[in-house]
Amino acid sequence: RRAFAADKPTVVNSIRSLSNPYHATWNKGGAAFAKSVGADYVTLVTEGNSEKGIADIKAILAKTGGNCVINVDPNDSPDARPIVEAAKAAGAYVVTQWNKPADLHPWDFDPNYVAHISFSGVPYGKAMAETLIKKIGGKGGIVALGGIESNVPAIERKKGLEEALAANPDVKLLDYQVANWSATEALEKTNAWLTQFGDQINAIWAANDDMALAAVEALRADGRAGKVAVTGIDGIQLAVEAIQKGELAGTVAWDPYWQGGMGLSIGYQAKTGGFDPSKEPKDHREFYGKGVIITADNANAFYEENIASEPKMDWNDIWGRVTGQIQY
Amino acid sequence: MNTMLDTLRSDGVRQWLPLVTLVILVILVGTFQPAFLDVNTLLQLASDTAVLFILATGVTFVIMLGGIDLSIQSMASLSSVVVALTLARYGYAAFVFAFGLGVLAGLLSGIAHVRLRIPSFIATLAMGGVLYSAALVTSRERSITLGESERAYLGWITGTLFGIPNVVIIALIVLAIAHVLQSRTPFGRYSAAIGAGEPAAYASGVKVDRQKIFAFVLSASCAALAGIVLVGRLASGSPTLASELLLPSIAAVVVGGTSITGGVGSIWRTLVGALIISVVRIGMTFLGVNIFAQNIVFGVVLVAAVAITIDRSKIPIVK
Amino acid sequence: MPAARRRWRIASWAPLIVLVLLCGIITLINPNFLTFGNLVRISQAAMIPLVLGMGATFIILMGSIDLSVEGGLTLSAVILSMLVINGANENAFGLFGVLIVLLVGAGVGFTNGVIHVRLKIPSFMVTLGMWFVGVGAANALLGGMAIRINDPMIRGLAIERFLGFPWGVWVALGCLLVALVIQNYTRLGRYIYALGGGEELAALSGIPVGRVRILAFTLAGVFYAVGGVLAAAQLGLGNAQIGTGRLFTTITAVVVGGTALSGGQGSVLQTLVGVLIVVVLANGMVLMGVPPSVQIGVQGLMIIAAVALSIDRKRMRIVK
Amino acid sequence: MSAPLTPAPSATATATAASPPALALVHVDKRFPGVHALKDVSIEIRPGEVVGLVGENGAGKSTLMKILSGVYQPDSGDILLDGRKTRFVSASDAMSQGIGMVFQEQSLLTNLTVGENIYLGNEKQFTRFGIVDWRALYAAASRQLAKVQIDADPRTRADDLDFAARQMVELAKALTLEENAPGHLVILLDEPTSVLERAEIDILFARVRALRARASFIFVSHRLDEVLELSDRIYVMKDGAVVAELAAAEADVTQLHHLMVGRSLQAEYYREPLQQSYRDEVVLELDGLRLGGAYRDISFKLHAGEILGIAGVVGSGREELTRTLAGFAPHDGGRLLAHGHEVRLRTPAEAVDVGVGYVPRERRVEGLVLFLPVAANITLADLGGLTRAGLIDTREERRLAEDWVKRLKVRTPGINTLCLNLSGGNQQKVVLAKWLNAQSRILILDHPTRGLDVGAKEEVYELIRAVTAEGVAVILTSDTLEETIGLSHTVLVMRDGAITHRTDASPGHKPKQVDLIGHMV
Ligand SMILES: Nc1ncnc2c1ncn2[C@@H]1O[C@H](COP(=O)(O)OP(=O)(O)OP(=O)(O)O)[C@@H](O)[C@H]1O
Ligand SMILES: Nc1ncnc2c1ncn2[C@@H]1O[C@H](COP(=O)(O)OP(=O)(O)OP(=O)(O)O)[C@@H](O)[C@H]1O
Ligand SMILES: [Mg+2]
Ligand SMILES: [Mg+2]
Repeated sequence: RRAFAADKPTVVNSIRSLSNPYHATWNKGGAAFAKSVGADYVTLVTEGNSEKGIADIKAILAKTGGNCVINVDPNDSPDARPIVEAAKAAGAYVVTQWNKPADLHPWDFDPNYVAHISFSGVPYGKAMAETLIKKIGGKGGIVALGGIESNVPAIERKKGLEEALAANPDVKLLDYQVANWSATEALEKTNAWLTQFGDQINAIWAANDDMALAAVEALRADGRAGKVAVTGIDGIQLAVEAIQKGELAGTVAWDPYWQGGMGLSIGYQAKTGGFDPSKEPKDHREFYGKGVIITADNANAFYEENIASEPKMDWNDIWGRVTGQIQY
Repeated sequence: MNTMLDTLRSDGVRQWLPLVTLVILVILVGTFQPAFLDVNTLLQLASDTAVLFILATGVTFVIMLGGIDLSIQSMASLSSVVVALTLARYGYAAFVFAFGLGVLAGLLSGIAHVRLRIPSFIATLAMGGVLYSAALVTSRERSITLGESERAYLGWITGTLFGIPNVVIIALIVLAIAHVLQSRTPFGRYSAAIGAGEPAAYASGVKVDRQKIFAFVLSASCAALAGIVLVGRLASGSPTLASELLLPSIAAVVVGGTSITGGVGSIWRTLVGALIISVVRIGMTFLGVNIFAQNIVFGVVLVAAVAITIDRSKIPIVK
Repeated sequence: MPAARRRWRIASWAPLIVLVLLCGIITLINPNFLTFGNLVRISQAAMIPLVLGMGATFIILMGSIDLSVEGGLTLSAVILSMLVINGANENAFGLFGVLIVLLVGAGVGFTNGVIHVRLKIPSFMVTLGMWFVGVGAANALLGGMAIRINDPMIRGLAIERFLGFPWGVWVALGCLLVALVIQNYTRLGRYIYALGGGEELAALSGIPVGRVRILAFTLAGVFYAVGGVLAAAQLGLGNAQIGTGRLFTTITAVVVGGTALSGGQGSVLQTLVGVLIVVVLANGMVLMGVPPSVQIGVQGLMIIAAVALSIDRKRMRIVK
Repeated sequence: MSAPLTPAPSATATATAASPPALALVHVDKRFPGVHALKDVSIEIRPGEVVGLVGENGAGKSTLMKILSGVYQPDSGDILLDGRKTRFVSASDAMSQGIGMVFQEQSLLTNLTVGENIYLGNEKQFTRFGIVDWRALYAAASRQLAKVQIDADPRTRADDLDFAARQMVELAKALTLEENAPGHLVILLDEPTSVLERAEIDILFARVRALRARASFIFVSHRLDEVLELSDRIYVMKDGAVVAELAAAEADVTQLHHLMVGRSLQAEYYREPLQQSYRDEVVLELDGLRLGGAYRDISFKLHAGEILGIAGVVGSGREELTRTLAGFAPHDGGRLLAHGHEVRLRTPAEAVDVGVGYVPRERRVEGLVLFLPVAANITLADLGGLTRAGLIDTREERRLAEDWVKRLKVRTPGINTLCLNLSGGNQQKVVLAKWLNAQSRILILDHPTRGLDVGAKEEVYELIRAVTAEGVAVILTSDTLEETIGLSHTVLVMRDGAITHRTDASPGHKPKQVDLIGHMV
């Protein structure tokens, strides 16, 4: 192998794209971590193309001779397997987030597949739905905007929504539409709903912030801003600002800055001998991270700490946000 | 610029321009990053190009006739879903089934195009929507991961033969078949004739409709095959598995120098085009091109490559 | 001769008949469709595709294609969001900012045109490249973030109304009017048709073919920039995904309206009808309660039906 | 081919002294890749003069005209306008200096209206603040149409006009110069008559003569008698050079022919002595055939080896009839029997299957795939016959193509040359080769010699004779009655969709043109 063992491993983030605030923040976290250890930092984007994502990762493996740490948000869950296999074959260390097949486990690829991090969509999807339900006084009509249908987080968040609704029979789900995480599509769907259901709509649940903000704009253009409660998920800056302004009822911050940096940190420490993955318990190998529910109550504080200033992270606190092993 | 092009006007030289472009790109990347020229890296590059090439080959048949097929990525995804769903139950027959579905879809696009006289752009865009919906419904909107036992059926895709990845061999077989179809059979000749002058082909007794339908069948079945190969590579099927492969496939055809308006082109050119696309993409990763600049560089290099590879003498008017 | 001309007329009315039929069917299933409120919403949904369609129609009339719709739109929207009053910097260029954005659009189109004409590269490839470049540049400008637009004038396009319709809709209608005038009353419009009908012949008549092409692409770029302004106004922000999915909608609308991809046949008015068909179809699908996962498939089938019903088979002996 | 025969006579010099020529080319040279199209050409056109320009296909006539009209620029040499050196950088530049052209290929845009076509590239005069005043434009277009006596609404789309009317519209377009350009005009007419009927030709000639006070003309045609009739002076071109200049009054067809081709016109132009009587075998039988409003009640028998000419004016139904037999427009009544079996030809493919080969009028559109090589075009209609185990036998294909090229004396650099690069006559031979290779037993020849020079025509005639001698039956519609009569065994005359006359035309019994015309109109 070309690379010397003494060389610092290159740290690599592989994400969907840099055209959305969520992943852009992820990327900043990654850069911050790389700087903190003085490693070379590379960003790869899939642009929604699984083949490209995997090919790029293999290219980096070839280029670094395997002396790298990869923190990847696979484009689709199936992509995780070839990525992990390639990393293992090359001797690189990999951390996956959000998407992976249920039967692919880090402990089957010791030590290279260090960990998988996810956030259970169910409780947070449910929490947002409950925020809405509370806001509209426990009864009324609600419509929901979903993400790409085959996407695991989209499925989980929807499930949370359904659980909340089941517990509140007075709230009726008027319609569920898929807007593919896209603001433009969300705007169109919301517009059509305004015709179809008119004043029956009391609240709009959206599976991410982009769609939620588009729904807010559709309401504003229709002269209903403020009359319909809306929630998103992801915790992007514009969403937090919208909560501060009272336009959005809530969102969930995953803290992509943490995801981008900590995913690398976990892999980096494993790679550089900080800990031995194969000795870690399973709830350190496949775990749920912690989301922060943001509503009007804590929006200002959250804004000050995480957005107005560069977040301060202790990159060595690698298990600090573990909230339990992932259940399939 | 023009004088340089002029000196390259002679047919013998021109024919090799796409290949020369490819080689220059490879050497360029290799100069800065010798790891790129490693045999393993190049084999990796070849395997990573296989799916793109198979898709592009299919659509080449349609483009030669002057049409376009925008349904290929949905077809490939649907095919992956079908394989993933049926592999456990039917074993190898699942692949045949998915391939057959490709033939059927191509038949439908082709018939919608020629019988209803709908421009192929629209007919296949719409067909792509239908196929995507079909994939969503059959997969119940999620990706289907293959279990250990099912993955055993994928050996012919994932394995290697004398150190060469099987996907590369599959791609080479597709290349051979497509090349023969395109350059040696009446179908290939008729396609070129229809692409270059449909009225004359029609008046010469060529069964234009039948050739067109056949081209769409080839395109969709190549897409189905690409889907099957993707199942092998990703050990799963998903309604979005082949997302974002459409434009790169068409770009591969055009970058190789095949005329987007039909009549001029070849499968060889598509192979070179697909490789150029891969090399540029992977090359940018190798060279560490700033992530924010990559799309810009990619766009510029594509246009520059076409400027070199297309054969303007055989295209009456560049539209 | 008169018989022949009548046939042509009926054929070009066909898309309109399809549109009316479609509206009728949706209204039967959900009477809310025909409310004023929904008409306003349809007009809001149609305004951006309409403006984009105006640009694309001119290109398609020449027999070329323009895939840079999303690139031009995104870049314009993003630059706009950085120039008017916004949440990221202190700029407040207002109308002047809009003007700059239109110039940017013109620049993008002009570049398309010049490369296409001077280097003799098919428009398909040039504009595909420009698509990547446009979105890439927008992305680089933003660094992945989104910028909120706070300029009341821009936001007003989506929110403030005149005669019941948002100002953006009037802007789109203004664009339609401009496009109609260009198409019907200027030499550029006539030459665009001439190029689509036969470029060599047009050149023999002394038409400066290259210049017309470059101008047409520039014009289209300006329309995409207007689309970018409207999109930014509608979403209240500029981000690099603002254009996603708009290209195929635009071209579909143009073709559904009856403009031939081979060039020379069609008009911007037909594109208006095509845009309405596509938008009404999307709107109606939700109103009729079609399940999300089959919507795109149903939409495909309906578009096939619409085009099959409205295509002029006599004129288009060769369909590619 | 051979070097120029004679230098241009010195008579030119004396004439020039008297009045400066309206337009002159001096030592002009022009090359295309692989072709030396014009070699040191000098010609001049004096005010009010009609200059004829004749020469074989590919002699360089159109190239010369395109240089004069600014479409091409000469490699060397000068253009003199009223004795002053000038340059035309583009077609519109030439127009603004008073040079107008009617192009050889149909050059109307079929998707535009007649009026738009007439003023295409010239709308400026109707434009105010960038806005075109269509009313004024169409009114002006109407006046132009009246000049060429075409009774069409200028708002009609050009593709709703027939070829002849389109040609007259092109003339009307060139005549707009009368209003737009000051001073003396030069109007270039490149084969304007090849699609016109005699009556329309008369209108054209009358128009040209009437305009001589304001304009000079260059007139190109392959019909030498017309050239002699209209021109004052004639230049003969051969292989890119002017080989002779003569006064029309002193020239005759034989002499022109000799100068052009380098050999004398054969007395038996249509090869009548080669005409053999046809066989008894009926290959095609029409019995009360009918198609909508196009034609009705058409009955005849076509025998192996027979040439059946169909005469008739535009609108007589003969075009639709030939299209039916070629498989483009299936009949809707009556019976059609090919080799004794009843058929209905719904597509050209079905026509090919029963042995029909169609040589279309629009050679470059329906006859050849211009962007395919000669060999591929020759074998296109019978690739099945070349296919072994699903693959084309390319060696056999090459052999066949070379064979046909040799047998039909197709002048081409090789069988891999694109048909695009062949001259009209050679393109036509390739079309014929295609059908002969497909072993067609019935050839539908739709204006087979349109645009061909006299030499090429003779070769085509000889070819037709040769194939009929082998038993191929031919249905012929032609540009001129003379050709129809000269070639055919039998002539049918159609009018208003029905057969009005049929006559034997075997050697010795050839009918007179006037007799046939009586049945046509
Ligand atoms: N008059 C015409 N001139 C030129 N092209 C035509 C004409 N009429 C039809 N075509 C073209 O030919 C095609 C129709 O071919 P046709 O119906 O003959 O095929 P086919 O032989 O019937 O095939 P199949 O046997 O599969 O039905 C169409 O694609 C159309 O574009
Ligand atoms: N654009 C071109 N490119 C290459 N060769 C050309 C071009 N135009 C004409 N030629 C060649 O130049 C020669 C002269 O052609 P030209 O069209 O002037 O002949 P012509 O006398 O008008 O013949 P015809 O009687 O068939 O119209 C021919 O050999 C032709 O093939
Ligand atoms: Mg048929
Ligand atoms: Mg000529």
